[in-house]
Amino acid sequence: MLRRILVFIFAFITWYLITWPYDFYSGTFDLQITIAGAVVSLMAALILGEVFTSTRHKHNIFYRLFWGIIYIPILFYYIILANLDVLYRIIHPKRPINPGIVKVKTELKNTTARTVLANSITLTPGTLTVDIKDTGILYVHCINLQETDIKHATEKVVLRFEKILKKVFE
Amino acid sequence: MNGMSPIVQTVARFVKVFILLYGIYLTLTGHLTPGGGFAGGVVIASLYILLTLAYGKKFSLKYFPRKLAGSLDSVGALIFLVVAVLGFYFGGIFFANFLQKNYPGAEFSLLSAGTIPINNIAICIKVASSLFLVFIIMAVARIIDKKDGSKDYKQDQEKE
Amino acid sequence: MGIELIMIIILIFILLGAIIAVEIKDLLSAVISIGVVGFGISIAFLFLQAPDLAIVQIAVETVLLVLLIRATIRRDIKSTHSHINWAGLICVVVLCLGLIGFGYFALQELEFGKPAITRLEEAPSNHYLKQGLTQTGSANIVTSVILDYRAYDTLGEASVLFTAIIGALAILRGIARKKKGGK
Amino acid sequence: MIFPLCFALFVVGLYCALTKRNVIKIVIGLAIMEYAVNLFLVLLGYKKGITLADAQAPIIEPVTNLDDFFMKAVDPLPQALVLTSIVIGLGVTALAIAICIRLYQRYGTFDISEMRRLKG
Repeated sequence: MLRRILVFIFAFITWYLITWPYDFYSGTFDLQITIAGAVVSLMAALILGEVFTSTRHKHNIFYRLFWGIIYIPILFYYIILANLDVLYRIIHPKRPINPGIVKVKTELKNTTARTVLANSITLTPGTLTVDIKDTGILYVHCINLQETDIKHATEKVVLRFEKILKKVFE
Repeated sequence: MNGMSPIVQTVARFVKVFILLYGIYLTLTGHLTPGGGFAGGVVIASLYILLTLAYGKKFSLKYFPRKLAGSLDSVGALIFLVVAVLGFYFGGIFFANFLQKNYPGAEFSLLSAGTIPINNIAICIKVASSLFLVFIIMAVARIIDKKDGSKDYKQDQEKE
Repeated sequence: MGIELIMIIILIFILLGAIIAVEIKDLLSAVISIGVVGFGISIAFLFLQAPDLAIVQIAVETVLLVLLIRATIRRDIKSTHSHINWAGLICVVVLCLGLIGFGYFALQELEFGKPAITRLEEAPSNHYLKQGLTQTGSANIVTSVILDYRAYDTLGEASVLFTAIIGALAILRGIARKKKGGK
Repeated sequence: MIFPLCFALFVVGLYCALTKRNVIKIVIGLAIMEYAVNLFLVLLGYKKGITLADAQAPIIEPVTNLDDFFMKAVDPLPQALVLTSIVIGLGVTALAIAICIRLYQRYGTFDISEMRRLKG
C-alpha cells in the first residue's frame, strides 16, 4: 500500500512537470489538468504498482541521500580517469591492449544497487558489463585485462563503486 | 520468450511509469499540443512491448491477456462509432461535433473541443491494443526444426 | 542556414541508409539500416514543422524495428549464390531510369516552399486554418482535421488497421487449428 | 534538388522491391517507398518564409497572433493524411511480416526463387 502511494506521488510530480498547469505570466491555475493528473496518477499507481522494492534499510534516509549525492562526483572522477587511460591506449603506437572477459563478484543484494553498479561499470570507458547472474557474479569485458583471478579482478573493477553503493542502498 | 537480465528488468521497472504517463499525456492533450490518439496509442503499445521483452511473455499475458486485448480493440472502435452516430442524432450529420456546438468549453483548456478528446481516447485504446495484439501473436509463434529438416509451427497457448 | 540545405543533408543521409539497407547481404544489418531511414524521416518531419508526425513516426519506427528483428533474428543469415536473372535486372533498371526521367520533367514544375494554399484562396486548408479554432475548439489544427473535418478518413483508417490486424492473426493462427482437426 | 532526392528514395525502394529475391528485402523496399511518399506529401505542404522561424506548425497557442499564424502556418491537410497513413503502414507491414514468418515455416527459407522451385 505504501508503495502504491509513493508511485502516486511520484507520478503526480512527473505529470505536473510535463504539463505545468500554473502560468507565471498571468498567474492562472489550470484546475482541469490538475484533476486529470490526479486521476491519471491513480490509474498508474493501480496498474503499475510495484515500481519500488520494499527492503529494510540499515541507514536512515538522510545518510543515504548524502552518500548518493557524493557518489556522482566520484563516478565522474573515475570516468575521466578511465577516459584518459583509454586515450593513452589508443594513441600509443604499440597499442597496449589485451581485451577479454573477466568474472567478478559483488556483495550487493539489492537489484537496484546491482543495476547502478553494472551501469557505472558500463559508463566507465574500457569496461563493459556483459551479463549478471542472480548469485552476484558479473561478467565484465575489459580493454586491458590484467587479472584473470576473480578476487583480484573484483578488487580492481568493483570495489571502488561498491564501497559507496553499500552505504547508499543498505 | 523468456525475460532478459536483471539490469534490463530493473531499468524497465523504473521507466514504465514515465512511459505510461507520457502516452496518456499525449492522448489527453492531443487537441492542445502536438500528439493525439495515434501517438499516445503507439507509445502505450511500446510500453507493453518493453514489458514483454524485459519480463517474458508470461508476465505480460498475465496482466494483459489476449482476449482482453481483442475486446479493447473492439471497444475503441465502438466508442468511435457511437460518438459518430450520436452526432447524427444531436447535430444532424454523421460525425457532427455536437458537444462543441451546444456546450462550448473555454479555449485552450482540457475540456474543450467537444467530441475530439473522446475520439482521441477511443483511437488511443484501439491503436494500443491492436499493436500489442500483433506483437504478442508474433512473440508466441515459434518455428521448431524437426529432425528430417522440415519446420514445424507452434503457437503457445495461454492457460485459461 | 536555410531549410533547403538542412533538408538536402537529411535526405542524403536517408538515401545512404536506404542504399545500405537494400544492398547489404546480412538481413539483420539491413533491418537496422531501415531504422536509419525511419529516424531520419522523423528528424525531417521535425524540421518541416510537423511535430505530430515526428512523434508518431519515432514511436512507429521503434515498434516496426522490434517486429522486423523478431522476424529475422536467427533465421536464414546465409546468402544464396544462384544465377542472376539478367533479363529481369535490365528490365528493372530501364524501368527505374525511365521513372527517373519522368520524375525529372514532372517535378520541374513544383517549387519547394510554395504550397497550394498560397496560390488558391478557396483551398480547404485555408478554411481549416482560419476557422479551426472557433468551429471545433481544438488548438491543434491537425487534430481538428483528423477527428472533426475529416473524421471519415479516420474511420476508414480504423477499419483498415482492424483488417490488417485480423489478417495477421488469421495467418499466424491458421495451421494449429488445421492440425488439430486431423489431416 | 529536394523533390528529386525524395523521388530518388522512392526509386531505391522500387528497385529493392522488384529485384531482390529475399522476402524480408521486399518488405524493406515497400517500407522505403512508403516513407518516400509520406515525406513527399509533407514537403508539398511546407510554407517557406525568409528565415527558418517563419514557418510555423499548425498549432495555436494562447499567445499566438491569429493573423500572423494564418500567414505563417504550414498546410495541415497533408499532415493529417500522412498521420493516418503512417499507422496504416505499420499495420500493413505487420501483416507482411506475418506472411513472411509463415512462408519461412512452409518452405524453410526466405528466398523467393527457392520457394518457386520447392513448389513445382
